[in-house]
Amino acid sequence: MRQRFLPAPLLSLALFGLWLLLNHSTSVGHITLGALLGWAIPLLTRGLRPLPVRVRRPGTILRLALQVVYDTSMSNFHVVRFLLFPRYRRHPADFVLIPLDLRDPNGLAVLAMIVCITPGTAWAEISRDRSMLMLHLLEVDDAAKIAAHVKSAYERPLMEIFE
Amino acid sequence: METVLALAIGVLAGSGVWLLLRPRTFQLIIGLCLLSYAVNLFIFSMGRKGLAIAKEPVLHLGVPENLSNYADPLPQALVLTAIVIGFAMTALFLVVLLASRGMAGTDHVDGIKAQDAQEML
Amino acid sequence: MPDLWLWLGTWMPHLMLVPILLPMTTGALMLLLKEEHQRSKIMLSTLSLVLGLVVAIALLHWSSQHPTPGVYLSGNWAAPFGISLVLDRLSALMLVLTYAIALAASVFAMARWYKVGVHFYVLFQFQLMGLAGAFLTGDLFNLFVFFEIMLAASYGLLLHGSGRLRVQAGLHYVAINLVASSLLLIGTSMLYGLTGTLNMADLAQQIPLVVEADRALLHSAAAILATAFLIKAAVWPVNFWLVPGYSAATAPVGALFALMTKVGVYTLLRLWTLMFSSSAGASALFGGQWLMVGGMVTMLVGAIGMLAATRLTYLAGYAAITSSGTLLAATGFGEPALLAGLLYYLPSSTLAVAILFLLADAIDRWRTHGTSQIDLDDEEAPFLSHELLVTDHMNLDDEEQALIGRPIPAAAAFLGLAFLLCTLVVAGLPPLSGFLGKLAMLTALLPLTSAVGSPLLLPTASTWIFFALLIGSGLLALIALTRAGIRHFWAAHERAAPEIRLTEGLAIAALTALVLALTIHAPSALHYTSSTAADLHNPQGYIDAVLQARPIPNPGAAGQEEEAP
Amino acid sequence: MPLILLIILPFVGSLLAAVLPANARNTESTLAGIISLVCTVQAALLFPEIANGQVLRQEIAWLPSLGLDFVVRMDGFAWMFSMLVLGIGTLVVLYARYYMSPADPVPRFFSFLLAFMGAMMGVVLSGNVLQLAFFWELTSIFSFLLIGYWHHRQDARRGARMALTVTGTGGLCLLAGLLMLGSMVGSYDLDAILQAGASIHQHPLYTPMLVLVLLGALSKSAQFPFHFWLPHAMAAPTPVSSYLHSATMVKAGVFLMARLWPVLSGTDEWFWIVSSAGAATLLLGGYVALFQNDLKGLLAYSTLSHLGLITLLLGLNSPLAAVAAVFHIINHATFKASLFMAAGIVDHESGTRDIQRLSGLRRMMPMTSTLACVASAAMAGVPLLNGFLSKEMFFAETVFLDAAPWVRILLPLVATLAGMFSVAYSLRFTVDVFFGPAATDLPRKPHEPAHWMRVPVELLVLICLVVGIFPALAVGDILRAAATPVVGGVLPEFSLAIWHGINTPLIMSVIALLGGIALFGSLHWLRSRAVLGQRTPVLHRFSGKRAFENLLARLSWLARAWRRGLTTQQLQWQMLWLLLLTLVAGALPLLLRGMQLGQRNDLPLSPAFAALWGLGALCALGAAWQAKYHRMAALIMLGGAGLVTCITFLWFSAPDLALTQLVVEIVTTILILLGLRWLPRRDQTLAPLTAQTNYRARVRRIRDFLIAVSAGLGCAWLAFAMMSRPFPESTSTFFLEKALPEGGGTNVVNVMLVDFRGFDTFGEIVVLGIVALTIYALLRRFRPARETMDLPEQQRFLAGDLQTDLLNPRNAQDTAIGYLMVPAVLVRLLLPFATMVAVYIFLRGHNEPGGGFVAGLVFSVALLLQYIVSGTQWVEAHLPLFPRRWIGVGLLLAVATGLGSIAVGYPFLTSHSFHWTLPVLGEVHLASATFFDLGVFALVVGATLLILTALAHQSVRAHRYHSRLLEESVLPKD
Amino acid sequence: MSATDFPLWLQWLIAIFALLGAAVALLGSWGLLRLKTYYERVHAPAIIATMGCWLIMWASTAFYLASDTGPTFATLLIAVFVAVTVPISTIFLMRAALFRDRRAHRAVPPSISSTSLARTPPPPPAKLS
Amino acid sequence: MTAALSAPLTWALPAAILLLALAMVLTLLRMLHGPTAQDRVLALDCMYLNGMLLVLVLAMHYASEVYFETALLIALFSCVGTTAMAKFLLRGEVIE
Repeated sequence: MRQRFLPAPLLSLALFGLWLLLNHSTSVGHITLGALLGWAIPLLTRGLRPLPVRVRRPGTILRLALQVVYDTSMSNFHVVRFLLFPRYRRHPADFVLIPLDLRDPNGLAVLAMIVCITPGTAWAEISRDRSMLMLHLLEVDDAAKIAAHVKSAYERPLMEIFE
Repeated sequence: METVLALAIGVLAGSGVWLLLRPRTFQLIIGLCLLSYAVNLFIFSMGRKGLAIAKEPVLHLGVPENLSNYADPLPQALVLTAIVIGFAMTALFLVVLLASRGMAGTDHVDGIKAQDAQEML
Repeated sequence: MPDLWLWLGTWMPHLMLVPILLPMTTGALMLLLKEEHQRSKIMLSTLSLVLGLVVAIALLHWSSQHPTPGVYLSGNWAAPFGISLVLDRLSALMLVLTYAIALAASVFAMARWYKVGVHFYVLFQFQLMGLAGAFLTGDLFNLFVFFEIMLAASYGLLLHGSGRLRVQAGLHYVAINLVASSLLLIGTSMLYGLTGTLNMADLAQQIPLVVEADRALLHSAAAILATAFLIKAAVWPVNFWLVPGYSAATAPVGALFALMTKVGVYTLLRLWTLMFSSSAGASALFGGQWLMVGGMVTMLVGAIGMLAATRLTYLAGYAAITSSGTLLAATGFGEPALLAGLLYYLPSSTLAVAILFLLADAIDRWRTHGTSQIDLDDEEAPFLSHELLVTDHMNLDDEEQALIGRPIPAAAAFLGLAFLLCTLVVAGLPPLSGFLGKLAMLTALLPLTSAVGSPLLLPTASTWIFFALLIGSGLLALIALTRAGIRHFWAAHERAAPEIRLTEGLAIAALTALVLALTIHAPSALHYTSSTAADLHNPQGYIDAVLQARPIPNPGAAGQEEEAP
Repeated sequence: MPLILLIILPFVGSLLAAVLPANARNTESTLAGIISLVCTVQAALLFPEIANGQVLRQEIAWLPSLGLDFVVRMDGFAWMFSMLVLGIGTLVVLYARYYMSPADPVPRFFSFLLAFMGAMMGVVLSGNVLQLAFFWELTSIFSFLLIGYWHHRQDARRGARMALTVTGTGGLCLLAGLLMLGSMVGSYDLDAILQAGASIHQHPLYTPMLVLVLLGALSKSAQFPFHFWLPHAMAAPTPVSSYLHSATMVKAGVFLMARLWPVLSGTDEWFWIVSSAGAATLLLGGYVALFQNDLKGLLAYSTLSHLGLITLLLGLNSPLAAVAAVFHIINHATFKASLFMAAGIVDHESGTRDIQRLSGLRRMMPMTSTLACVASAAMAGVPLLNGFLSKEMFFAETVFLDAAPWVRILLPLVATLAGMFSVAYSLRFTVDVFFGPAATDLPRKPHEPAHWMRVPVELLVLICLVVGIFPALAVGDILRAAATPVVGGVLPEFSLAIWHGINTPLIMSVIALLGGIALFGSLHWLRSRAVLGQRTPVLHRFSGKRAFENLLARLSWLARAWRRGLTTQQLQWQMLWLLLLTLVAGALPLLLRGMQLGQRNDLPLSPAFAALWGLGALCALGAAWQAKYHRMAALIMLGGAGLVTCITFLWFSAPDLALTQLVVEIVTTILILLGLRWLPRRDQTLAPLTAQTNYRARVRRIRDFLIAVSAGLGCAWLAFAMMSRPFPESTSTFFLEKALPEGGGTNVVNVMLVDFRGFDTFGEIVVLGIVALTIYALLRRFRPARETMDLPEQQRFLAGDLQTDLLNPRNAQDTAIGYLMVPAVLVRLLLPFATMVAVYIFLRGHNEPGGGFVAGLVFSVALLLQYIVSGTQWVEAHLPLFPRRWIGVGLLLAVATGLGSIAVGYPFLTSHSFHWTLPVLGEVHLASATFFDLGVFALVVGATLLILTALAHQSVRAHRYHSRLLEESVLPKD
Repeated sequence: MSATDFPLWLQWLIAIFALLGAAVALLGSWGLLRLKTYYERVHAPAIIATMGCWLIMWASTAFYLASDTGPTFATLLIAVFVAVTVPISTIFLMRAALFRDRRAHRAVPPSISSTSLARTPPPPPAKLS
Repeated sequence: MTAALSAPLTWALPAAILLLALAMVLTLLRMLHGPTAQDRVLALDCMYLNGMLLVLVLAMHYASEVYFETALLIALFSCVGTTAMAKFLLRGEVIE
């Protein structure tokens, strides 16, 4: 029943928030309209979103978010420094292979987002069976360390959240 | 500012015209796109009181509704229509171009084989 | 019947919307029908066209009864702020012509042509909407929009049925017209920039007021705008797209296209008489001589093209060019009497060219027994080999051919008569309207001097050239058309009777009847066109009607519902 | 009976005849006979009034604005001609009844014949010169149709065409001339013109007018040098020849000259043109007639000769000569018509018209022979026959002419020589055909024709005799009545006696007779020695027909050559012309009136903006430069230019434009990319440029570059000139003021789109819909080039390690796999958000930048992203969209909104706002424009999706094709 | 409330944020231009999408909050959207670059998917949880 | 100088705009230079990002609240063009 009438509550909530943000208004009319749209749009586009999303452990989410913010900021500084002072480059750029245990597409998508918004790291390729991830890094000192960091800092929380 | 915009229109139009005179259909369609940018900017520049900065024609309470406070909305409406029609025509031309390419086997505008045409330049 | 017109007249001015909205609604409705429902689509389309024709005639009737044009303020905004539709005699005339040709072409298409692609009738309806809109609108930019509707639909119709020739011709046609549209936009926007208005009537008022320093720009804008319209009116040297394009189109589409060049002429006529009328101050009659020269060169090129053409559709295409050149040149003179003749000549030549397109289809099918494609090699000149081969001696009975006539099958006779009629109209020979139209223009060129011995105003050189071209182009057309006619109807006697479907015959017959009606009712038609010409020559009536039209006043807050006009 | 009936009745008969069944020979001829007889009798009954010198006149206002009133006017001359037309017409109808075969489709014949009669009557009775020209051309047309009656014969077709071309051309010249004449006189009315008299000789336009009128008259009467069409017109059935080409139509030319004689004649131009043409024809026709072997050919040339005689008479500028001309018109019509009919009888009964084969017919058909002999004697000018009288008058005129001495000597000589020819060919007609041994090898055995077929001949011959013997009694009054109007009122003294005593003309007659007999004898002798061939000595080299056909052929070739030169089918040239024309049109007024720039202060230059446009310009130039080989690069740079344009719109306060430009830009990019798949890769196999083509290429490029530069400069200059000018007051303030109170929105641009200028938007969405439908229709029949039909290069025959995770979504149930997995998740998440944004943009449109159009595109782009990532099939399986219905619904919604205002009494598209106060939600504000915008939204979504998915579906087709190839294992292995 | 009426500290804050963001964007673009290989260049825009974007976003949020109109927190949405869309384009671009380099036999790592899987023609429909 | 210090926004924002415009020019250079197609696409992507930031700063500079939607749409859709182009490079067709 819930599946049929409210296919994606999280999405609906997000859309509702989006609506209020866009209109920067909390009037009754907007709340009603936002709720209505937040309910209707997922329903109408349901056909194109076949993957159910289940999210658990809000605490982990928060932790992960903080971790991401921290990592992103650090790598930003690294990249800026790298660009400003190219002479002080310490390591060459290279591809890094990371074996994966995470299989959930949503989790992988979040991982991709994290990797991609982190400067100096780019998602290069994922194997077809999702068992292996290839990243490209601007500076690679120790591939194993990087792999371990990705697995511990990102993959594990993600597995907790999505699986 | 006006000079820059005028020059910009000129460059866009010139590039478009150059491409219009080329023999390949793809050059033609890019040329038409560039030309339509030029034309859109040209129409846009015809507004009352010329170009206006930070005078969007979105009314604010208490600001007198005249042309010294708001940009001329009419050319904007015209450009909007022109953009849409230009888009439609680009799409149509593209498909005609593809069909011509499919039927004639070449992407020359006259549908002749490249080897026959000395003018594939 | 008069009751019907009266009754319809009570619906003015809303009636003016019908020629635009009716085809559009019909087209939209047809889109909602499934593709299998061809029959109902045809029914719907025909019904709508018949209704449209009735309304167009009612509008014609209305406008012939009313000295001032009808004005419709769309959105209830007074001119020059909103977009106004204006129905004067000229637009009413064009509307009737449009709907008549469209109805015939659509009936003709019922027999076979609609099947060669999808959405034929939908596009047809939209084309009609564009045409009607272009004739009715009183706003320059809105004119552009309706031109685009018309062109977009014409692209679709031209490409209807696909095939290499159509696509190739379509590519050129689209490319040229896209550039023309850009020019149209540039010209329109410059005019707006200089006068601050887009309403044609208001433009007419503003143009004399343009400051002297801006007049060069104004003229430049007008010239660019005119170039865009001249491209559509197929003036030389920007008319090369026309013949391949029109002849590649399917027959009913070709017939409808016969009208399209006239839209260019109409627009030029409308804008030029409004903007650069003799009361336009320093800009009075701007560019008239260019129109004249361009028109005359076009006439010549069209006539030469007719003479050189071997395919009937090419013949028809060049005939369209000639007629459009004639009209342009006549426009350029700016004489009311000439204008009256021109306006009478316009529908008849358009109808003739439309019939020619339809006939060409029937004849080509006859010639090839409806099987193979037409031999499209235009580079050879078959007529030189067997009909025009120079022979030396003359003896009347060498061939010993039977001196017994061959009966002509009814269908062939029908086609032949229709062809003869087209020949007469295009060449301007009596007794049909083509002759009367040309005569009207000729007499206008050489007006009667009041009395013998009165000081004479000798006509100018351009008058003479136009005079000679009017007659000479008719002659060349006569040579070309008789050659084609003899080749198709007389020389080829072994063939079986042509197969014409009832609807095809009906379409041709209807248009033919229209030409005949135009001839028979020449006095009233000419009366109508000369009052049209007088109106065009004196645009103040038009301007006043548009600018003095008042929107319906706001009744104020009425109960729960507040209505903003 | 009103005179006009004389014109109308034949036309009515023609229409009736046309609808009768094909085999109704008797009915047809009866109908035609009755009509012509009735007309004849009616006309004849008018004689008393005419003889009194009355001019009968009826006016029917027809086209007064053109000066084309329908004036039927009958004076003596017209009466005489009407009698000829109608009387001989009656006889010809009778004759034709028997002449035409039962198998002939006679309705056509009689219909055209009657119509011709009507047209001819129209010419004769016209009281208005334009009306005359009108009927004049009609006679040409019906003559054309009648000559081409046996259209299966090539000679008939050619003869018809030649006749029409020559006389039609002449008719057009005549029209021009008559227009000029009318303009000179101030009226097209014949009476007015005739009254103007000789006064117009002084008019500067007299000579051109005269030449034009004479071109018409001379070509119609087959006068030299236009004579050649007439013999070829003999391909017509004999009744037609005898009617049109001897008695009536060819007489129209001389009729006209006689008609306008009072006005036009009397000048040297007239004398020289008319009489020399006449004299030349007179001699030429006679001479050529001598050598004809075809009966009708002989008669045709003799007709020429006699017409030449009449013309010569009219050209002599003497009233008496004019009278003689009128008299000869009558006489010639009678004897020549009878001769043609006799020849037709011979042809009909014996099966041939070849004089060399015919002989001794006197025995088989004595009556016909006698009649033919009498008629040809009249033609030869034997005394006691009518031909003699008019010939005598002619001879007399040539002798008593008042002209230059050499003319006075030459003219009688010419006349006598022509008389000799006339006698000789008349003898040839009679002696060779009817006398001598009976022919044996004729196709048919000749015998006398049916009695009624001979009756017309008998009647005509009778007239010849009567006129010849009792001239004054028989035709005196008629001639007097007929000639008076021709000479302009005062008839000169003339006597219609057989015997005037022995005078010069008589001597000339005798010489002509004797000389003619001698000439005939010698020719006969030569012919029997086979010295003479089939061709006319000397003159066969100058074939008018050949010249004519050469001329037409040359004209056609010339036209083709000109067309090649004057037109082009190459798009590049067309573009070149177009741009040049535009440049000239745009620049010329500026150059003529001087270019001035305005004084308006510049906005302060922002370096960032300059940098931005440096970038934009580079992008544009780069796109222009790369579009030939690096399409992708060009497309990318186009995107750059688009982005800069978008930012420019924003910079100059046009957020709506920026939004639209941005989204359109994105859709266009996808669109062109979709198309790129079907374009060929860069063609490496181009033939290398030779030195010559290289040079030409460089010239072309330089030329194009110059045009491009001037176009660019022109645009820039115009834009700058416009921007720097002070602007006049405009309508815009109105929009700003009214947008909120009456339009109900604060975003003036949007209010303008949906309200002030809603009609534009209305049209614009229709354009979009049309284009989408067109694209859909065109792609249904899309046939990609063969090499592109295969899979794209990226998907073909690759090593496995390249493919690995690259999957075609077509082959997967859920397309979120392989490299697409992560993007698919994100893109699918994006859809609801983008939809929400679309709704937001849609709803705020009236007050803030946005609106239905942008919202529609946003929604479409979000959907397209799904297509890109998940493939066509998956998307359409999971979310069926019916784009055409969206289009239809969108249009209907827009129309319905517009019409809604009509329902409440306001014009189309008047916007209304509704305000409700609801319990919890407070005030709800709804404008009818929103519904309109909703229509726009639906249409945009439908159209965009239709366009792009129709293109995308081609890929599916290609894959299907590819897998079919795989199945059939015909895929080339390489 | 117009921008010049803002408290000075706020103005400085906004100015610094905006300038820094713009500088980062310039630096990233500079990197895009300067770096040697494509794979290095890919990283340069990332700082624009993160640092540049966030800095300018905070600047404008502060600006709108202070001027009391406009989108205020809605500007956050931009950063969110960028975060969602950047991976999409990056993943596609990287994959395309790898593909093209491998085809051109340039020195890039081989595919990490098993090649045997790739050779089997249409793969079995992958059913996801 | 005091004016500049007392109203830093008056010069800082134009400076930021200039920097962003220059950044766009740099991306253009990469776009022109190539050398590979993916470089150009990447440059276009980057140009869009810079353009978006430019719009945001421009909005502050002119104190406009209506530029935001444009930036929002760029953020939302800049990936579309890039994705389509990348997909074209990768698969030879945009929509399979």
